[in-house]
Amino acid sequence: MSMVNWFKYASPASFYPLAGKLIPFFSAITAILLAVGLWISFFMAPTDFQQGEGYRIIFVHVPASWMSMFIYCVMAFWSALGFILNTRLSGMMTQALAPTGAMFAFLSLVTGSLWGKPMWGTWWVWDARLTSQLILFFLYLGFLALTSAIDDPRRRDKAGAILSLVGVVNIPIIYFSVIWWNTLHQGATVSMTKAPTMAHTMLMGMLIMALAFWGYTIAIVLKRVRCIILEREIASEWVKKNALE
Amino acid sequence: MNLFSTIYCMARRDLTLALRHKTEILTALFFFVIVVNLLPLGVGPDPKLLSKIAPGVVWIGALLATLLGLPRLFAHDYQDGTLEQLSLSPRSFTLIVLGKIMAHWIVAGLPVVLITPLLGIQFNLSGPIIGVLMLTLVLGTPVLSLIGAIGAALTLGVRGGGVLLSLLILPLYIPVLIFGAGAAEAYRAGLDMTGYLWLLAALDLLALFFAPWVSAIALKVALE
Amino acid sequence: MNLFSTIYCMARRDLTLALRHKTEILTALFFFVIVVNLLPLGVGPDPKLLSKIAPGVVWIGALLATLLGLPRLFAHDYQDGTLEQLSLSPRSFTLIVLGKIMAHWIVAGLPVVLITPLLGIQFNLSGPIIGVLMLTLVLGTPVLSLIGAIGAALTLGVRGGGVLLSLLILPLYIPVLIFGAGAAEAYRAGLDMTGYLWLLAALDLLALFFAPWVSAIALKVALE
Amino acid sequence: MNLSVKDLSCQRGERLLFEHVSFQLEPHQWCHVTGENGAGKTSLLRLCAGLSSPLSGSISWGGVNIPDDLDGFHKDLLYLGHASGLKEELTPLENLTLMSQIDGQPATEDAILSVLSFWGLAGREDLPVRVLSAGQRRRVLLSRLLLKSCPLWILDEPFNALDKKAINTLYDLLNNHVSQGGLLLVTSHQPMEMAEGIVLSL
Amino acid sequence: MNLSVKDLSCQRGERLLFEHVSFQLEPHQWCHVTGENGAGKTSLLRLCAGLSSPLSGSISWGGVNIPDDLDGFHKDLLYLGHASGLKEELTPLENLTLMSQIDGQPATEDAILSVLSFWGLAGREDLPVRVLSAGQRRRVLLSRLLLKSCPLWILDEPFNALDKKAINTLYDLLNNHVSQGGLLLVTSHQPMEMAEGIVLSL
Ligand code: HEM
Ligand SMILES: Nc1ncnc2c1ncn2[C@@H]1O[C@H](COP(=O)(O)OP(=O)(O)OP(=O)(O)O)[C@@H](O)[C@H]1O
Ligand SMILES: Nc1ncnc2c1ncn2[C@@H]1O[C@H](COP(=O)(O)OP(=O)(O)OP(=O)(O)O)[C@@H](O)[C@H]1O
Ligand SMILES: [Mg+2]
Ligand SMILES: [Mg+2]
Repeated sequence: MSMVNWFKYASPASFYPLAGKLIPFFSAITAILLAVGLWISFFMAPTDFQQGEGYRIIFVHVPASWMSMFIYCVMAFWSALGFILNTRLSGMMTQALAPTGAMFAFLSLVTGSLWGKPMWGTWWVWDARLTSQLILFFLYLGFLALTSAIDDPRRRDKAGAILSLVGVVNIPIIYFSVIWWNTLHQGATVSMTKAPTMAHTMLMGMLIMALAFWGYTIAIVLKRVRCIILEREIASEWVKKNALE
Repeated sequence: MNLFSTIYCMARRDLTLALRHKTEILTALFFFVIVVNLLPLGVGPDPKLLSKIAPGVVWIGALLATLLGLPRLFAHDYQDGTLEQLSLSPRSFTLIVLGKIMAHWIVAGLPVVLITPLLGIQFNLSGPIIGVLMLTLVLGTPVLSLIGAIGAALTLGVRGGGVLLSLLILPLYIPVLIFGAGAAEAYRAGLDMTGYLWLLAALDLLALFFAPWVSAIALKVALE
Repeated sequence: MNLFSTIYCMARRDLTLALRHKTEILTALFFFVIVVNLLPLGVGPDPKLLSKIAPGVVWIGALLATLLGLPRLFAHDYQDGTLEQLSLSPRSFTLIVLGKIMAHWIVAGLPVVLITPLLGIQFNLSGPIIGVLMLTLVLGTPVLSLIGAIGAALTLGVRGGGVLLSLLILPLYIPVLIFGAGAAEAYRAGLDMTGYLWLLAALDLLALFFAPWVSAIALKVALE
Repeated sequence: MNLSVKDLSCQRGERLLFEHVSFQLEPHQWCHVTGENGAGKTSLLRLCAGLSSPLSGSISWGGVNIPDDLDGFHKDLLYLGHASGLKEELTPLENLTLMSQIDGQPATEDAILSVLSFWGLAGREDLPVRVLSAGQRRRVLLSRLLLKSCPLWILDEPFNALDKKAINTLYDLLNNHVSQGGLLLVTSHQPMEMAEGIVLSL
Repeated sequence: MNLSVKDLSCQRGERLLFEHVSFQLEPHQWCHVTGENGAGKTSLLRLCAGLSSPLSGSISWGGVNIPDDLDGFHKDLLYLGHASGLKEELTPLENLTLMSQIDGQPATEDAILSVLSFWGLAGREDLPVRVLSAGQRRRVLLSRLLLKSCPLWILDEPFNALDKKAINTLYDLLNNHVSQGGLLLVTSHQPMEMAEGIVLSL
């Protein structure tokens, strides 16, 4: 029985109003969590005795890094779904997710290197984790470049789905290859210095920020999907009747 | 109409086309040679430095040489309508694609493997290291052609295809590059390198199994 | 029908075509970025080694990025008959060709120059060296586009053109590479580098004067 | 074996080209698809060849939905479209040899040479297709009609670029095919000078 | 201004296509080049447009040998060949805008739009040419006849792929051009339904 419901929302016509209702909800959650998270990270969390105030960048850096990896998996999930069930919505979801994923990957790179300058004395090192994050960013760019270069929507959906599935198969391979590349040659010149035990408030702040990023992602993706739906189905009856009033 | 006849007949067809102008094969080779030879001009002639970076650079050269031929893998057949006809063939489209990929490897990958000893000598690499380098190339370059075919199929008929293709494919090539160059480096450092070789072989199998099939799907999408 | 209107109208046309899909410009750029980023993966992450070879590698990357777009410089226009129509235009064909070359540089050369600081940071280059590197690129990349156009015109419609083109053009690029990478290297070693810069500027003028004209002749031959 | 098209609709971009097109083609029958430029004739033919998938509706060959057994359908089909599918660098002889292999019906060199001279291309077998004239290219393409034996022909403007003699030769071939139990789906902007057939106006 | 062709011979590979072709075309006259597939019609037209050079013989425009003032000749010439010269990625509107600039006679957007709707392409101005049908592409190409004003038209099989209505429109245009003092050199495998002209059989 519950399957029936799912399929109902897999059609753009019924997903569109649902998404419209969900957006304010998630926007509100995001705003609250962001406020709390930022307050914790800037005022509650104590100054680190080793790293000074600069370490506060962690509250953006870590959640952004998590999100960037997670979003790629979600894209692959939607793509697989699109291939198996042949739903139109999945292509739109994949394309709506990609820019946000790329944005978080970029944010992770930028905040990481901003942090790297005071910590390691250099903006960039060829460390395994940094390199694999960079490659992830390139995978996002590849996806964006491909989908924006194809203007027939059906072909765009399918090509995007193939690319994100191939990419997600490769991600573990890339991840391990980069780790071995980096550690087998020679000792890494600079390695990530992790705080030995993370302070409780710090962890709290990070988790709340991560949740806020989740909320943001959901809200913005729903918004983008609505735009894509409108653009694609502008000619269809339900858009003329319901959506454009 | 069986498996091998289809692969063989497509591969032979593409090789005939490549051989029609003998330059086709020779130039892929010379591109590789020239790219690798540009390096000393760019980074200076210090022999110790050069022999240190040589295996990695040979691998990057091989990768770019493969890449260079990729846009043409399906593009000609697409433009002149042959691909449409191929998809109308009663033979399996996946196998047809596999035949084309094999021809691409024979034209772009194999010559690169065979010329490597010469470059190795230029960069003062020892015999055994050259051997290892060739072994990794034999194992690795087919993966490059196979994965590349997916990219070529996805970007078919898309404007800016050649460059877009590189953008899609180069990140996916990175494991091959790392395992390939890594094996040679590990051998030089006296470490065990069989792990790398097994990994390359595993990639080979994986790609051989999936890439022609995925490319065929992508091509059908492009033809719609 | 004067000089500038012809150049401007052709350059604008080609840029419109490139901008039709915004990816066209971005991908040339990202190809460059990715190629340069492959290097550490091939030769290992030692920062001292990397910062030593970085300027040379940036130059080789720029050269390959330019090269990659060259086959498309005239090929599309040739295949669909536009080139024929352009040669039937009452405007000067040499200027039309110059306009196309300029558009190619704006798409392939300029972005490469502008992204270089970022790569410099990745490879730990100091500010002044990055400045010098950018200066040599600004002076050198137009020569690459100009000379490349001759090669693109000569290989037009020839099968295997893309690879053949590299074969013809790369040797001609070598002086540019040597002067360009040499200037950065000289600066780092504390030597005088103005000589190199003057040589690059001279190449610029020479190429600007002859390349469009020679390319136009080669194109007319290809069209016969 | 018959070709049966039911309730076909086709959309390109945001434009609905045609809706509810149905027809049935039996052996010994042929169908002339007519319509203005851009009416959707080529699109219909490509749908029938299984080259693209319709917005709605179904196409079946011998009672089997064509996506269900695409390779089997393609064994029975010869489709010649606007694009030539000839390799510019190869000679007509080589082109046809390769195509016949791909079709799964390898032809001998003699067979191909005699078909080529049937089309007036004797003496041109060894030139690359690149230097042939527009009409000669089309003649090479049409040689496949004699090399692949299959019941269903789908031809998109096959008369284009042909001179009068070649047009008559082609008419003879088409008539012959239909009278021997073949099926033919064809577009052309000139009226067809053939025994009566189904006309489908888009 | 007249086009005068004297004693022209043309060789392709080792094949002599034609020898000693001479004719003269004055304003108000048109010439129909006929011949079998591969007779050398396209080759002759390309020679006359200055796109390739003959084995022997000369072609002059207004008494001047055309290689002596190629740019001047091209100002007076409109040549439409087998290849379309349209950019697949651009819209008809953009294609024609750019072409008119290259022709040195920039046309306004309004002018182009009205020409396009004259050819029945209203509503298609903003689609990339890639998605247009074969006949619609040719219509876009033929729009140049109305945008570049010049005395000499050289058209290679301009009726290809057109439907009946478009063929009639094109006849009107050609008749009009000739009667207003233009010159026309044209090939076509169909008989031309126009007032009498010179016929040149290759
Ligand atoms: C451009 C530079 C950097 C990049 C691309 C980068 C990337 C990443 C990525 C992808 C993660 C998530 C990995 C995971 O959770 O497994 C991460 C987590 C983290 N990063 Fe960075 N990072 C950079 C610089 C830095 C710097 C300079 C520091 C501090 C010295 C730092 C500290 C951390 C910490 C503490 C975590 C959380 C670790 C964990 O959850 O296990 N990062 N970074
Ligand atoms: N993306 C799109 N958006 C809008 N219209 C499109 C799109 N793609 C194709 N079309 C239209 O679909 C039609 C395709 O027609 P098709 O090629 O089937 O025509 P045809 O009947 O074969 O014409 P011709 O006689 O000229 O060959 C054209 O009218 C074209 O303008
Ligand atoms: N290199 C060559 N060697 C021999 N013959 C050649 C060569 N190049 C071209 N030809 C011949 O020259 C002729 C070119 O003819 P052209 O294209 O002018 O014909 P056409 O009259 O326009 O024919 P169509 O009606 O088919 O368009 C063809 O017969 C071709 O076979
Ligand atoms: Mg059509
Ligand atoms: Mg002709």
